[in-house]
Amino acid sequence: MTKRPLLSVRGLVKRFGGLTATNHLDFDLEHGEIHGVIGPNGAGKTTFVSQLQGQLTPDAGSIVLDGRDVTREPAPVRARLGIARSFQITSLVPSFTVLANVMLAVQGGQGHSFRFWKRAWTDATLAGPAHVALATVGLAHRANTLAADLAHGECRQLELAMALAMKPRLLLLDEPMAGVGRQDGVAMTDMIARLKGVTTIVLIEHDMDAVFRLADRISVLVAGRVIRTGTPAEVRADPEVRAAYLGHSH
Amino acid sequence: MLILEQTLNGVQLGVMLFLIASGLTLVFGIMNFINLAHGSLYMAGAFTAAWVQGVSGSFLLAIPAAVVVTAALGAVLEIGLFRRFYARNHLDQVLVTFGIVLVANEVTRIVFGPVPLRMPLPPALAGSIEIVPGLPYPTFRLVVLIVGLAVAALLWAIVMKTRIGMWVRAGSSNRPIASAMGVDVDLVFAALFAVGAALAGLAGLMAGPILAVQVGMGEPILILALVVTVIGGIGSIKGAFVAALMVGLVDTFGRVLLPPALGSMAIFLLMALILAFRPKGLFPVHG
Amino acid sequence: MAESDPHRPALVERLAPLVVVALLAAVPPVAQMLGDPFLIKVATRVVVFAIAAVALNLILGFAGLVSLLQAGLFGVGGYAVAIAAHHVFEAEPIGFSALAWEGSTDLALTLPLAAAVAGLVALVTGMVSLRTSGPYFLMITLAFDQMLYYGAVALQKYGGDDGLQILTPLSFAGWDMSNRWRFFYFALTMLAVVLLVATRLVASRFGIVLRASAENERRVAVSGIPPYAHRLAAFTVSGAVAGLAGGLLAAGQQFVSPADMHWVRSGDFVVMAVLGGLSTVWGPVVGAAAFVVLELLLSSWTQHWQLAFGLIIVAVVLTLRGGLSDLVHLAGRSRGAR
Amino acid sequence: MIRTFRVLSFATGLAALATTAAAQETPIRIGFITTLSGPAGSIGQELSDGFKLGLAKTGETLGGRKVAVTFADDQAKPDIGRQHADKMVESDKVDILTGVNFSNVLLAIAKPVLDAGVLYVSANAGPSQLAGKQCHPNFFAASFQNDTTSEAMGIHMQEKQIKDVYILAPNYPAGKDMVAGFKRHYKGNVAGEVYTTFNQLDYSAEIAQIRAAKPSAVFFFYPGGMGINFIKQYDQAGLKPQIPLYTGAFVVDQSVLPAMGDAAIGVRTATLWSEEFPNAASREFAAAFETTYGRIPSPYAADAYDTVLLLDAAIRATGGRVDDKAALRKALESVKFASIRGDFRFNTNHFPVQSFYLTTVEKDAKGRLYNKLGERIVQDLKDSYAATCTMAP
Repeated sequence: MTKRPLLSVRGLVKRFGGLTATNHLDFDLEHGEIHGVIGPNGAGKTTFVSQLQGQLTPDAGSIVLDGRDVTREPAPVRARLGIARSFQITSLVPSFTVLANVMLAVQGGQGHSFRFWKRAWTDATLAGPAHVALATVGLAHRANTLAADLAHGECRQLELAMALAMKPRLLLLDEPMAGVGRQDGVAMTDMIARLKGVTTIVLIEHDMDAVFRLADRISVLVAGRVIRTGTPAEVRADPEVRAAYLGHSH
Repeated sequence: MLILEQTLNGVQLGVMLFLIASGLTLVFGIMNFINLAHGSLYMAGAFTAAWVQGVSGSFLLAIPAAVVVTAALGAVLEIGLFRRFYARNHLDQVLVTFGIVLVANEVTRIVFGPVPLRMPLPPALAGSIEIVPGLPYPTFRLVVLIVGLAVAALLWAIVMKTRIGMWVRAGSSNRPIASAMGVDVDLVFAALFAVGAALAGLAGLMAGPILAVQVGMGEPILILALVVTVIGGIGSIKGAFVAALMVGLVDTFGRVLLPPALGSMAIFLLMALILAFRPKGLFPVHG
Repeated sequence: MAESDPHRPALVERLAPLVVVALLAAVPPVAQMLGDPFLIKVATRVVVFAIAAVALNLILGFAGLVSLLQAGLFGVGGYAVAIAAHHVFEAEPIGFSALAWEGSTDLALTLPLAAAVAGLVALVTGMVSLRTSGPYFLMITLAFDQMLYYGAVALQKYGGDDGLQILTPLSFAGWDMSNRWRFFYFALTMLAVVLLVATRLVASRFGIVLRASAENERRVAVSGIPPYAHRLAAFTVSGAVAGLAGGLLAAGQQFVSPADMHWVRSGDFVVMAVLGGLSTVWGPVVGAAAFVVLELLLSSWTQHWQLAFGLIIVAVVLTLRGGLSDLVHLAGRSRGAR
Repeated sequence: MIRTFRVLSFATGLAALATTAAAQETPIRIGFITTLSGPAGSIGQELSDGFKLGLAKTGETLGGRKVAVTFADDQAKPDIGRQHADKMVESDKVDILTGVNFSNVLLAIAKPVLDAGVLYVSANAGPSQLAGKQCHPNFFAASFQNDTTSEAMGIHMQEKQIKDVYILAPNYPAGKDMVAGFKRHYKGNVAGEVYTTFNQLDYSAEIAQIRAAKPSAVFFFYPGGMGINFIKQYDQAGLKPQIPLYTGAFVVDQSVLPAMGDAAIGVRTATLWSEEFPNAASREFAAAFETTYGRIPSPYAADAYDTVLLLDAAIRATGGRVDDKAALRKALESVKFASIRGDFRFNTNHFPVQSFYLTTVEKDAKGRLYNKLGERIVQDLKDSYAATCTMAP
């Protein structure tokens, strides 16, 4: 492959006091792939994603997005460069409607928001993409509901719609299936499957079935570093992974 | 010699400010509650002390009276009103305590009349002591200094050695955790609020012989205490102590060295500068 | 679906500001009928304070920032108008030879100047203040307010603590503004414009960002929008409008004084906004009216009026979470900007 | 509590008297704006108590006509004072306005009130602007011009050849005026001139500077709570026996003396009235005030009381007419009445020409602090702004 990776991470380190949450981590992401990140609890998955997105600043190492070093860039800048994220813990604007939440994300994707006069609610360039994103995740019928009134599964869907609304080059999905019922989980898996080839996705998920079904490649994170990267089949067969992770789960 | 005396003045003013700020930052740190009525509790301490001393003629009797009365007032306010506001936003807290400030001032005026009260010192404390040859210093100011340092040491011990201290250090008002520790949270919060109020009362008692005991005496001192609290980092006893000394020294030397207009701004300038570079104060407690 | 679209303001919501302005507009004729021209002065004061309170509410109610700088900016605007007029009265130009300006008594010039100067002060102080949040923001804006206050007290040339009187009649593009009726309707027009602009502003893309940042700053940041820049813009706009209001106050009462800049006056503005209701653009107008009238009535009735005032504040905070505009909302649908 | 009750019952008794006495004619309307809330509230209380006592003496009449007084609190804020003034002039249609204690409040209300043809007769504040360039036919100060009290002390300290005086005042216009007035007559060496923040609490830094400068005397001007703070702290620093304190009127008067306590003993004041004044009117006032309010009156109360006597005499001279402002002005300009200050007359700028006396704080037989009357410092002192007053309406 001559094309350089969409995202390239080298020697990433993040410490919290005495705890090293990310330990000289290397990671590459190809264009268009769904890349699963798995690992036991406390392996540093969320910390890793937070550094990709800019919520946390690494202590050492580099993050290069499509040739541009973004290691020190704050979250809003990275968002404008095309990194979107859905949160493990739901992060919405509770007093806004579902539609308004998505419109906020659309706004972010469209550049600056210094428009003071035109009513945002009647602005087709905002509402249009927002409705599209809601339809994609199957939440169109709840557009006028307050985010605070949504069920948990619907919140995850909304999170995803907001991430999609930004038309990201890189979508970070942090446990989209967490706390979602069986039925909704299947629907969510189908939805992510439909995004394959449309967006590059880093998927962090505990639901092994889903990850192995969706991912093109999988990286296994243990104690803050990647111990193995490969196709689902390769990872499943790897004895080290089995020992470190799969063997101990459940 | 003059520099030594002014430094001592600055430190003494700082310790006085710490006495007031410590109760404020304690309540702020644990209950996450902004109490503008802290200045009113300070006023209550001064008025109680002055009144008891006026009636009984004894300064010694005024000390427990001021502390007990303000602690009781604090507990009543907490149980009757303020505990409903722990879960509300800071704006609501500021407003309700501001309302109490207005009420407290008028009630005090109605009870004690418009003329400022008298609070003379007992002869033993009224004079001055020569701390180094040629430099006499008011005895009572040395007493304030010692009491302030003692309170600082005591609070430090509580914060570092006790379970309550653990909460303070964690800067948490986390009821579930506290309940899990097997604590009657309502009772503990009321007691802590009373302690904060008693510290305000103690400060009022110590200020009485130095400053005018009059209606509205709480507000200027409240502003200074808030400045100290914020510079130090809200909820941090150590921060309040360091900030109080800084404010005391900057104010004292600012008044002597700077032109008057700038001198009066000195501590606000200090606060703006510190917050510009340390947005959560010198010793941030929360996150 | 269309009739219950939560994104469009309900009818009461759209009518309320019109009703509020119409009621104020009716004051002068009513005052005429009652033979009490003083009422027009009270109404003028209500309008001027309402402008400043509406401006404050942009950052307080919609962006969730409790600022105690509003009185300082208000006073800066007042001093801009008063100083410009003072130099005309003294026939003494401001500045040196080539840059000299003889001052002005034309509000068409000095009111925009007041807004510009106050906006500039807000921009500079906002750049520092907005790095902090919560109680720290409250205190740093208080510090800046006290600096402006002491700065005004130190202005010996312009009266210091005595304040500065405007001893020349003011005009607006040739119209004499010392006529009480004319000045009132002039100020009311300003209020109407400010209300219209603010209504559009909070419903615009910019307004959405402000309101979302107040609730979930992280969400706004990951959406690619920097909250800081939007807050700074809102802070500056709010400051400029406060300066305009301060200029109007100075023009209306023909003097300005550092007392208008004290932090307690900032607190008054916060009380007005809260009293009226933080979640609407027009609520603070009601709050300002209630505040001005209560302050006047209570302090002429009883020496202990602050006792009553304190109890009223406590009662409002305890019961009416959305301020007086809640009473209107009970008739309509409760909108959740907060 | 008990005291408040007694005042209340006294006041209601008077009110009952007034209503029965006859309301057949329209009363003279008087507006009284003063500071009744906040730390300065004690000043407004003194002023209004003195004024009420004056009306009690005249039987709630002025020049034989019934009086209706409206009180309002200016909160020490100029714009609030202005609102009340507008209301009283336009809604209540008062004939005469008085009561303001802060110069900045008075300056904010003066122009519109005077231009509206209402008389302002000051019972307290007397800013230099209204004595000079901005003097007005409708403005009278029954009290004093701000600078004159410190001018009198300047005259005294110059006469006594006191060298090396250290000067302290708050950093606001009245403070600067006071220092300027002092230096107008004091020509000795000024060892230091310090302006402190208005309403400053702690003075230890300034006191240390004084100790280091070793002046032979301190002249200071700290009214209200500032004076209490300063004098307590100065006394505790042990400086009082070495470096005596001098001040102008209204600093160590009875509104603050009880709170200062023994710390104030020995402070010398140049004043226009003291509780010890020997004339009959003054004795009657001091005794009545103590009986009614249970405390010794201050010069604030005295000036307010005297203002009533002055108005009573002037309105009597016009035959009870207050609508003819020109006649009333004439009557005021040449008013003759038994002032509790002894001799009293108006200068061309409608400010008083009066004498000043030296007083020293001492303890009386009952152990209470009072201002012991000393020598007369200066007779018929005129303020220094009258020359610049053209009295153009």
